[in-house]
Amino acid sequence: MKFTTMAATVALAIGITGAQAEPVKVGMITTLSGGGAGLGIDVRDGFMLAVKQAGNPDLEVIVEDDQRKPDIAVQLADKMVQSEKVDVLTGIIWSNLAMAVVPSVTAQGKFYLSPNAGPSALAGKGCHPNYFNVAWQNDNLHEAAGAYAKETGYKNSFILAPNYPAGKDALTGYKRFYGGDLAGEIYTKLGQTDYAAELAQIRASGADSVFFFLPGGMGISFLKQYADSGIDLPVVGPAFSFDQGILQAVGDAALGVKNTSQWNKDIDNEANKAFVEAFQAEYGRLPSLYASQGYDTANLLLSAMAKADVKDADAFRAALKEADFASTRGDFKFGPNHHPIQDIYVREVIKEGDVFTNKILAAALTDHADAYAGECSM
Amino acid sequence: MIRETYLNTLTLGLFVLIPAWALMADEPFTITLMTRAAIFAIAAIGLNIALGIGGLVSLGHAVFFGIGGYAMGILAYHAQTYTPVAEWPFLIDGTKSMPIIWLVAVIVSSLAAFVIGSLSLRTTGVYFIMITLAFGQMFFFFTISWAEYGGEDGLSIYLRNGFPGLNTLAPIQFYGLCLVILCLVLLFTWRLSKSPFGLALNAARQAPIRVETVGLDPTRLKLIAFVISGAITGLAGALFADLNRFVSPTMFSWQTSGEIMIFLILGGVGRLYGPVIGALAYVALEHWLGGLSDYWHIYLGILLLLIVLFGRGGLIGLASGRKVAHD
Amino acid sequence: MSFLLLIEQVLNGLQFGIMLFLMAAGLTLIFGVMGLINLAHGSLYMIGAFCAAAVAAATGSFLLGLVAALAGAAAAGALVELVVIRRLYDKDHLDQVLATFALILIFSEGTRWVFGSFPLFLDVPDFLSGPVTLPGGIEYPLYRLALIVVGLLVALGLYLLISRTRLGIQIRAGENDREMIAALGIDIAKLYTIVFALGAALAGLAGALVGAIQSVQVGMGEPVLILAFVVIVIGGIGSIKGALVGAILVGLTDTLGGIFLPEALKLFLDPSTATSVGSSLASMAIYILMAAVLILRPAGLFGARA
Amino acid sequence: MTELVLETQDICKSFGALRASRNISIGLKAGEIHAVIGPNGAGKTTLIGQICGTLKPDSGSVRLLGEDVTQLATRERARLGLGRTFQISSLAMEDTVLQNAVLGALGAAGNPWRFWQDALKDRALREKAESALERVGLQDHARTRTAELSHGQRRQLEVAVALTKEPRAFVMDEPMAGMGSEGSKRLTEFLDELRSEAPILLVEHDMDAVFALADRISVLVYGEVIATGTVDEIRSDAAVREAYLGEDA
Repeated sequence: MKFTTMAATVALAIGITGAQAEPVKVGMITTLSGGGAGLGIDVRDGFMLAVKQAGNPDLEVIVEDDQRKPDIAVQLADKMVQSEKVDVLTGIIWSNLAMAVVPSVTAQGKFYLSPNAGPSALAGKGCHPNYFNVAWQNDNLHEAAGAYAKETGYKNSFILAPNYPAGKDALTGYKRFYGGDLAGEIYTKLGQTDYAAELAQIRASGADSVFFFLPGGMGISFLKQYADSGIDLPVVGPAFSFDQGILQAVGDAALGVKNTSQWNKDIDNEANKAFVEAFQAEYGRLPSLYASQGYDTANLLLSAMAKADVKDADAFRAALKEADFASTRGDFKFGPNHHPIQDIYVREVIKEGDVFTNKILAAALTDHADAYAGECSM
Repeated sequence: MIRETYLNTLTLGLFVLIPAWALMADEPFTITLMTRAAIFAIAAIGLNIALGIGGLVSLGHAVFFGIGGYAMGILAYHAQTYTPVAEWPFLIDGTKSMPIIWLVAVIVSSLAAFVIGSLSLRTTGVYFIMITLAFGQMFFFFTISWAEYGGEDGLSIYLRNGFPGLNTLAPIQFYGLCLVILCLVLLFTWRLSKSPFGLALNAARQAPIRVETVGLDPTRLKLIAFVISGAITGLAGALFADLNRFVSPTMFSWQTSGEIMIFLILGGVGRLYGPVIGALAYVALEHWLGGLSDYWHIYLGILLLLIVLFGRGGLIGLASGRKVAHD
Repeated sequence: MSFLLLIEQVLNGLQFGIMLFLMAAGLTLIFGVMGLINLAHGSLYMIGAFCAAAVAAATGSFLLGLVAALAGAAAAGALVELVVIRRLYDKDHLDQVLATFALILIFSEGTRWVFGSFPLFLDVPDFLSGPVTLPGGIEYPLYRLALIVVGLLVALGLYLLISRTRLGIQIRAGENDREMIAALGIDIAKLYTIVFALGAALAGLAGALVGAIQSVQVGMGEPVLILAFVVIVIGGIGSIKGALVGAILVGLTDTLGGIFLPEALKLFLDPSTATSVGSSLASMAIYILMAAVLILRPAGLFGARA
Repeated sequence: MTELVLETQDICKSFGALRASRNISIGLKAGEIHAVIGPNGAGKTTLIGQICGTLKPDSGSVRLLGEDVTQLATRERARLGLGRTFQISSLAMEDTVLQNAVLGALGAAGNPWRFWQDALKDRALREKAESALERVGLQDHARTRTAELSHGQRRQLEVAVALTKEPRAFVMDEPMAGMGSEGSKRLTEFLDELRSEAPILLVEHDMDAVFALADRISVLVYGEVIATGTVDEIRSDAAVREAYLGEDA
């Protein structure tokens, strides 16, 4: 692995020439058991790949499983802060867990780097100087889907999402950039697995396109049933139902579907190529967008460690804010509320040999920031 | 074999010694874990009154745990955002004061227990188990879509609520508070089990027709037991929310009901200290097994199976070699 | 809302209900004969789906996958019965709930350990994919029609099994009078294992059939399990007929409630509030139905014993 | 005619095609023991169920102390003064003998809504319970767990629990069943005294006890009272001999 050695050398060089090396302790709380463990495992593997490549002896990572339960996540956060005395926390996948953990750990003066969840409350009024989101604000991918729908000329979308806060944010985000009429707007049950009734409504609605946000198993079920229903409308959705882990379970039903993502494995830059190659070599599977987010999170942290001592909170915060690392997404910078300003792409699901994956079609939004930055004062 | 009394004393001793050690060794997280155990114990003591003494197998106690939690969440959320809880028929403000929150939690969960109990007690046996489960699911789905209070995301309370004269943010002080409540609840349950009401309820579990024949109404006895039980579990819910500074619909999920039941059965149903020992053991297992393997649920499952199959009377039964709790 | 759409939605509710019946039939049979509450029934559903997905992926044949689901779930059921369940018959409901809850933990994490954390792929077979046009011009997925037919055939098969065969006589004897079984010289232990395996096979079949249009993943069994419990409680525990009626009632309530409640509320509320409140009510609808049935008929619609 | 303490007027009860009670009218006078006898399946348990309130008659009425109690629940009849013992012991088996007796006293006091003081230390309850135990001869077993009592002792405890309420009328369902001859004899003597306190409707298989105790006997066959009368009248009644005593007339 040419890149690995190179990165290690670079890290070593920084370690020698950079600021005095005060060890940094990172606590990762993520979902490693039960339903939804796939996402946490990807984030962890991406993160640890970057840590391994850096070979920085001053970085210590403690990983714990939150079982996707908010109370466990809070308990683990207490443990990380009180017992392990970590400097930085990261790893949470789900918005509700993030809402449970982030405000309290940042209030205690710790840094939190979000590798996945981006609830609007933490981007707007509830923003915090010590909270950095390295993935996206929750609305972002939906906004890109709306922008894509507008650009493609859809005039009458049928939109659906589960009946919970992230679902409502999703439909709001889509509508924010879409601007056309709605043939229907449905909130489904969280965890619903049968969409026959919704499909019948879509068929009868006279829509010209369908937008859906149904993360995890819900999306798999919806896509399979959609393909089988014979409805022939174009579908667009955020990347969550089309990531590498899930696509193989959806199969042919996903082929050709357009989805929006801030990352794909074919984004053309050095860092990304090296990441995709190294990830496959290390774990024997293609990386997902979650893995890329974990990887970027670790590299952001490493870049800040090279510039400042974590005990000097102001300096370290400034170093994080610079986002001086080679992101797998290409250009990456933080907005005033410490959320990403980045390009978001439209991808299409294709089949490479036996493996379902995505290819990038075009950018849907460039240098896109989130809608809540204005409400943030810090 | 250990005498049950010694075992009980030992357990209470652990609730004092472990945190004392943690305080000296500067291990605040151990105190957090012990707080968790104490709160779970209170929740399970609540269930024990309905299940252990009254024989009501409720798979819906998460309802009361959740109501207690949301009582705290909603009141503190409004206090935190300086908005009133209600303006009509009269102005109700939020609060960050624990005693008021507890009072509200107890009252609201008692009311809920009264309504749920009145309806559910028309059924018996498996039907009772299932109708309590159904009420739990209703509350779960309701809170998931209750957008004002965060829906599935739940509510975050940034600072722990206050108690006059204490700094509740210090883990040991909050723990002390929970321990005192645990002891009070234990004392109350102990008195209750020996009281005329406890005597009649105990008989209503074993021989309802007998209670009826002496001129008492077993259904009303069970209903009141269910209300008291719900109130105590609701109080535990409010404390749990304050421990986490967070509430979410997970508190209402049927798995939560199952877990409360597990604390109780792990320790020993119908025994005064059963829920306390069970909760302590569960938190310890969760902590140690969780550290050993990502697949720790397998070990937990096997352990539970062994206890059900071979250890009637829970851990207390195993340790004391006695199957029946009463003497 | 047009009449045709209504018919289509009724079909959807029916199909959902019939899949629930496959789950509920096994549960209610096991309760009726052995008096056992089996929370781990959802795990057998999951095992069926995973067996089907694994075998279908290896052989490319959906039908072989179905066979594997039946065999795998039945084998898992028989194994669990022999090792654990038979020790629970004499215990009270509380112990049964706890022990089978423990089994869920073991099965779920065990499956994740074997198959990993990502969902598995299982698709509708080619000869059943795509929609067909029904009389009246409704376009309806062929696979869902097939599910309705298969479900009804299973219901018929169960009816014949119980009313016409020797095993059926034994099962009925077991439901009515446990002492009579012994008097008839029936090997109770064997009968129980067979009934449990039969219930497990039905759950596995449901898991595989549904897995083709849903997501095959760890934890897929629990939501269905709860619904199946709602079904048998509404129908009356122990009654197969009750399970069928209850399943269709739940299927229709859930499907039609999800559509009509938001529409109905739009008459009083603004559209987005109506959608939101309506879907909240819809997700609570079947539990409200169940509570209502139990309050009016504490032993369910067809329940014999209270 | 003396006022009847307890009576059924023309009660009927059917289970499907089975007519378990056919126009049964029997009465219990103050100070008497009225025995109801009949072969298995004659409808004795159904009759008791209707008198005590676990079953509702299809028609007819039940009167207690002159009041129509047909629509009242078991516990309400109990409060009016109906004391009952069961054929199959239905005591709280895990509890002690004293606890069971205190439960009876508690029912008589009518207020179980006290959650703090110790029931066994409540003087009024305890005295009532202990005196009842003493009367049936169980005072030495007060601390014994009920499950550990012998069959006969459980019968005695059943009677003691009923006594705590100082009832106005007793209904006893086979109190002698399972007792040894010594126990039967003692209980017979006890019931003999008890009748002056409150009359007893006695359903019993033990014919020696019935003939020794009863002032009047009603014979129930196929849900119907075929004869009512004094011991001598019943002994000599041809229909009874044929239907019940199994002798050819």
